[in-house]
Amino acid sequence: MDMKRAYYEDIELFKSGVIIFWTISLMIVLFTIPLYASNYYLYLFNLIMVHVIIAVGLNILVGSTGQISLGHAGFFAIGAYATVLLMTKLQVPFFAAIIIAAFISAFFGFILGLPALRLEGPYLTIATLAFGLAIMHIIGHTDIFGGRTGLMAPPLDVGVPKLGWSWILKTDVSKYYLILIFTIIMVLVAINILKTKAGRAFVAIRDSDIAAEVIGINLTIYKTLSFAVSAFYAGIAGGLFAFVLGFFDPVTFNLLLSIYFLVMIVVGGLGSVMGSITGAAFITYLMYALFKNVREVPYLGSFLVTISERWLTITGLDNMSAIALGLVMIGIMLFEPLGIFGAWIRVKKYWKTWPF
Amino acid sequence: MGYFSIENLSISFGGLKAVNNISFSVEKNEIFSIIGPNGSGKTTIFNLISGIYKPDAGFVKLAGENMVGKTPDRIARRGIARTFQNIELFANATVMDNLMLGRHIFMKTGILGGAFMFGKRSRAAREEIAHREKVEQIIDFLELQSVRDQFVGSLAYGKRKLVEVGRALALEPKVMLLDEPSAGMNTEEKDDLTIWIKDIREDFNVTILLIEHDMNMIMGISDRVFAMSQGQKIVLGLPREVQRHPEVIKAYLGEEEII
Amino acid sequence: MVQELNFKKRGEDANVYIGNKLVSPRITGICKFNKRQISSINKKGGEKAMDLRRIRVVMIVSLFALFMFAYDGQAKQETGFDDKEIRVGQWGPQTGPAAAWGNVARGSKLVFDIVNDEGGIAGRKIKYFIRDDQYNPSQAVAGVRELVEKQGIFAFVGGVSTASCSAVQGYLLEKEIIWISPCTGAATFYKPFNPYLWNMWPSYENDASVIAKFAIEKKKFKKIAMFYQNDGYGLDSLDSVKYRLSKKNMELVAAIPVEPIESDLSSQIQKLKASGAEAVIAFVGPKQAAIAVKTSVSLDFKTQWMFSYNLSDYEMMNKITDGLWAKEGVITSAFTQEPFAKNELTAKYTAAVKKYAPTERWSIFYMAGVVVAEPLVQVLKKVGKNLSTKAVADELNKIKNFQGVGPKVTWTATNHMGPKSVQIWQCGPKGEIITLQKWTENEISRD
Amino acid sequence: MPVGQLLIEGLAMGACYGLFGLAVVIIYKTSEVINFAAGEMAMFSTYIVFHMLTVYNCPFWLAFLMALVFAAILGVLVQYIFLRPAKNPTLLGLIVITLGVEMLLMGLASWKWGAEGQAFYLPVSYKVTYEPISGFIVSEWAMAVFITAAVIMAFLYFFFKHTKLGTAMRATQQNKHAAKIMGIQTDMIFAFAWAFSSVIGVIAAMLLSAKAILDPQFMMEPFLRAFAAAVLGGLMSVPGVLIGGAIMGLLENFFGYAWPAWKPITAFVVIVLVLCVRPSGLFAKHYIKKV
Repeated sequence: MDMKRAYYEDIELFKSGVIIFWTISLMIVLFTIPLYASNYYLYLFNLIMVHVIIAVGLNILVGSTGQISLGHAGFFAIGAYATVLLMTKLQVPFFAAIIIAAFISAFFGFILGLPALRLEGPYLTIATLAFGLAIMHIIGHTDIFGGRTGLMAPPLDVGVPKLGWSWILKTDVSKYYLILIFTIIMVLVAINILKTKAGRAFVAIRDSDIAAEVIGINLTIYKTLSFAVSAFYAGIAGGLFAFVLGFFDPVTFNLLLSIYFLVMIVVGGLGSVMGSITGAAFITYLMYALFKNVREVPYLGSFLVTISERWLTITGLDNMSAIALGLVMIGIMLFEPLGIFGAWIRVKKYWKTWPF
Repeated sequence: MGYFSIENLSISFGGLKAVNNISFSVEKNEIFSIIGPNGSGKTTIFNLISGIYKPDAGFVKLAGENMVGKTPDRIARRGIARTFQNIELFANATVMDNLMLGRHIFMKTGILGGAFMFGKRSRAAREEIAHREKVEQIIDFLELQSVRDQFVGSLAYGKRKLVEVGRALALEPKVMLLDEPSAGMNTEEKDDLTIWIKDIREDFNVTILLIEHDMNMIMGISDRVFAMSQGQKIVLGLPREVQRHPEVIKAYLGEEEII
Repeated sequence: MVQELNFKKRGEDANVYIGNKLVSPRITGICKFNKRQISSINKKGGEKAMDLRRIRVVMIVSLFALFMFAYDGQAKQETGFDDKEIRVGQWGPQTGPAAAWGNVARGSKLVFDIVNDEGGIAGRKIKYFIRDDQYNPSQAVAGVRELVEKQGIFAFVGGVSTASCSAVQGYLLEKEIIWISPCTGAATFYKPFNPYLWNMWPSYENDASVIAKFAIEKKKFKKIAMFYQNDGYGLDSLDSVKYRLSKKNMELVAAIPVEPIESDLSSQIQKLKASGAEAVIAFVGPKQAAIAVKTSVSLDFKTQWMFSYNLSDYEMMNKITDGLWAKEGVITSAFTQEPFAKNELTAKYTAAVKKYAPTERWSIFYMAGVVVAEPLVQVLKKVGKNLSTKAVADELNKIKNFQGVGPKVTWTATNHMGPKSVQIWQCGPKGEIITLQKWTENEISRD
Repeated sequence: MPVGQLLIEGLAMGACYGLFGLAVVIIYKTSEVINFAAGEMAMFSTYIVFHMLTVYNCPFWLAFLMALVFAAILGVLVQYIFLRPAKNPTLLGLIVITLGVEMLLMGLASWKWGAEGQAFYLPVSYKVTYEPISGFIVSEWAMAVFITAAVIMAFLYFFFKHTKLGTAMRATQQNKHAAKIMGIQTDMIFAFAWAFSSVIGVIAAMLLSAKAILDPQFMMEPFLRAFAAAVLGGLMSVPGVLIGGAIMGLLENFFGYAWPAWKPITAFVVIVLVLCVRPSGLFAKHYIKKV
């Protein structure tokens, strides 16, 4: 039983020395990764961090507020397109552009939050899905967005080129640090949001919207706010994603991506920031690495090739990756409905009482 | 007219007159009980007062101000708090968070302020701490210390009822609506609850409207009792009078045991 | 055992709690639990063991997933070749929505297999890697970077999707890695000039222009409509057809866009029918081409369908249109030689397919993979022992009128454009290829 | 605007969507799970028919019957292996499981049959057309769609209203625990619902693939439309789904004719607008939670 001496301890970021120790260790690891990881891994890490940002935001909406969204790729796209267009067409400096883009995205989140006041469950799913499809479609039909041909991201200039001060981040390492700092800030902010007034209101709406109303929570404000916050996160993530990839077209932001975002937070653990982080990292890693290039794996590769030639088709062997990802998703949900984070809590509880 | 009153309140659901032209007025600091058999419209009255349903006609007035037409959250801000018959707590939050949610209307930190709550001296943290102190008083008052950091979903039924009362209390209401607070409690808990309700009135200066089935409890604490059946008023009066009123007895006959 | 019954009403339901466990909503009368139900409620003790088992399963699954499958080979030096092997790569959709194009990447393998079987090039074997990009640019970038940074790649060939190619273009240029032709005719790869990218694909603009010319001049069609996919592929060609028509003072009678994902095309086809078009020039994917032709038959719309070279795989198109491709006498352009032309080269490849990839079908897109690999092998043979990126690039720049099974290409140090000519074919009644017009250049090309 | 023709084509596609939407609804009705794998289950079963027709040269009706049996088994297996073992699942958790099943089935189908498109034939062809009234061209395929939809709907209506099993299914949907206590074997009901849904799904998929093509991805778009149609119909009502499907098909065809560029999303946007007015679809009562 841990004893508390002051009320502040309840809302502190780091509740104990152990947590501080682990946080610092993690920070040291994260900040030194470029020293020992190859550029390819930095690309993966960049993608993972972008996904972490969006997953944290999505979890505020889905996990904490209880509103399902299948349209988050739309906000992601808004962030990416707005950032790049602001920078190229209006010469807005990067930091201003990404923040404005995130606010634009948040505004669209607010708009999507309006039908959510009336819709729930599958009905909301369809509304958000339609939103995602519509965004993709509108971008694909508008020349200023590059249509379906796509957009090329400009050089990542974090200075203010208009004032003659420009600082272009070219290497993966510099992009890595930029995204890392964004990620850390966004994660801390999310933790804080969930601990304070707004976060509690979100949870209240999820658990019982009627009770939330009668204790004075304005559903209209907080439901739309939740959508807006979540979309803001997606906007920031999208703006960073544009520079990780360097090129994007509407198809990049398809329904499948929205589904993957949802899978990330469910597999990671609904309603928890740590869950979103682990889920995003886990699923992204699996998406890009699980059973990829299975032919080149010693023994297993040749075994699978033999199987494919005998009973299936050799051309379809690469589907192993999708099959394995599907199985991992099912497995996690069957054995750990609360996601990786739930498993972690269980393990922690188990070790606490070990060896009894 | 009294401190809190409802006037000619009516609502019907598809032809069924759930509440039919009901009026009563409650004095400040009164404990006012509403009784009646199941389905007689007691909870509906509460739902009308707290704004969940919109009445077809009538007024709800608190200190002269009409509440009808306001959204539930506005009514809560005006000082009407309530509990629910079926417990509407936030099951996946801790007791502390549930009570803190009761402080929602008093907190001024916006989402940005909350987002950048770094350090003990930030405005958000100071506000948060101040309200936590308030909540701690309620926890002490209702003797919830042992379950302070537990999730509500894992609490026993009686405790949950209590947490809900605590949450309503955290709103610092002028009028508190308690919907069957003792349902599901054992005798000992019921006795405690009776004392608490009295204490709430004394210590927090609250007017209490109570829906209850437990006659002992009603007789013990009510100042006045309002009996109704099928959406209609039967009688309003002192507890003993109402209990002996033939119409009330008739309304309850045929009904079997009420839990 | 059951200690306490708590009743909770919610809506019309009443939930029964035993302890804290929800047992059953909607009990209106008295309910009796049988022994099994009660014992299952009270079986708290078993949960601990269950917990442990679940922890173990979760840990094993995650470890398995993380370490066993995430095999990524050993890091290689970055030059892309050594004394024993030259490493060549390609990305392409082996899975996902465009997996049918996956045979391009596999086609290139055929050429390298043949070379390796002949003993390699100057003692070096070609090691060929395929990375599945699922038609998704971010996956393509991941695959390409993994190949370049961990395997070390000397040259890339092919690459199917325009988006994926666009996404990796900058990276490959920066790394100065030779890349022979994205398998797409999108204009983005022509300009600006990229010294490490050699194009072999006729642009869609040229393709559409030649088809339109054929329709106007040879077939004398007066009413021409356009059915195009709403992306670079379709829009480039729409523009080009309009340009060609404007030279003859003609206009399209209809121009109907289609999204690449749609599968119900009846409203579009009805609109084409209403326009009264004698010929429809269509720049769409194979799936939609098939659906379009099928729908036009079921709507009694008789027209001459003319498709881009992306649909010149008659065998497949006939299969998926239920023979309508032949019955309707569909006209397409073509950028390759006939797959079953009677010449030595074709014979060599068809024999090789039987030997190295018996499950593959020798088809236009499999050939497309061959097409992009041919020049690389040719040049590598020329360079021989003293291999370097510069030497190969110089040799590629000297290629003149090179022709394998694909189009004829000529490159110089300042011009890496693809060919401007395509052929016009028609699908004969038995599904055979009838060459209506030999290689024709787009004389009004705006490249 | 060829109104008559658009009407027929729209209704035919709409009937397909509605039919497939039934597969979504039946599972939702019993277990409140949105089965995102519905499309792929139907696709997989269609490939089984295809395989029997092309590799083993079965007569069509035999292959068709075998496919129905296979679809039923597949439905039961998916429910038994992947959904039943889930302990205290959340709604989203179940959705993720069905998404996993979707990926699994799509991967397996592409592995077995390759990604290249295939042609799938039905004895009723879209090539044979009739023009009973001028401007109304009806293909045999469209007639088959209408008849199938009508028969299945009539059957389902009868089934849910007048059979013991149907009543049990409705009871299970309304309250799983109560149904269990009343002696309904809910596990059996779930298995049956999945089998049933899978069978209806494969019928719809066969009709759709005969008009389009057969490849591992071919049910993804129709699934979204069917899901939207089902939601529009209220997710609970059998006639509602078919009407929702018809609205979907008609909207797509008429809007698609007027503004081809916006065809893929107009129907969705209209549906969202309708839902804003009627939050629980056209044919379901809006459920107000009582406190």
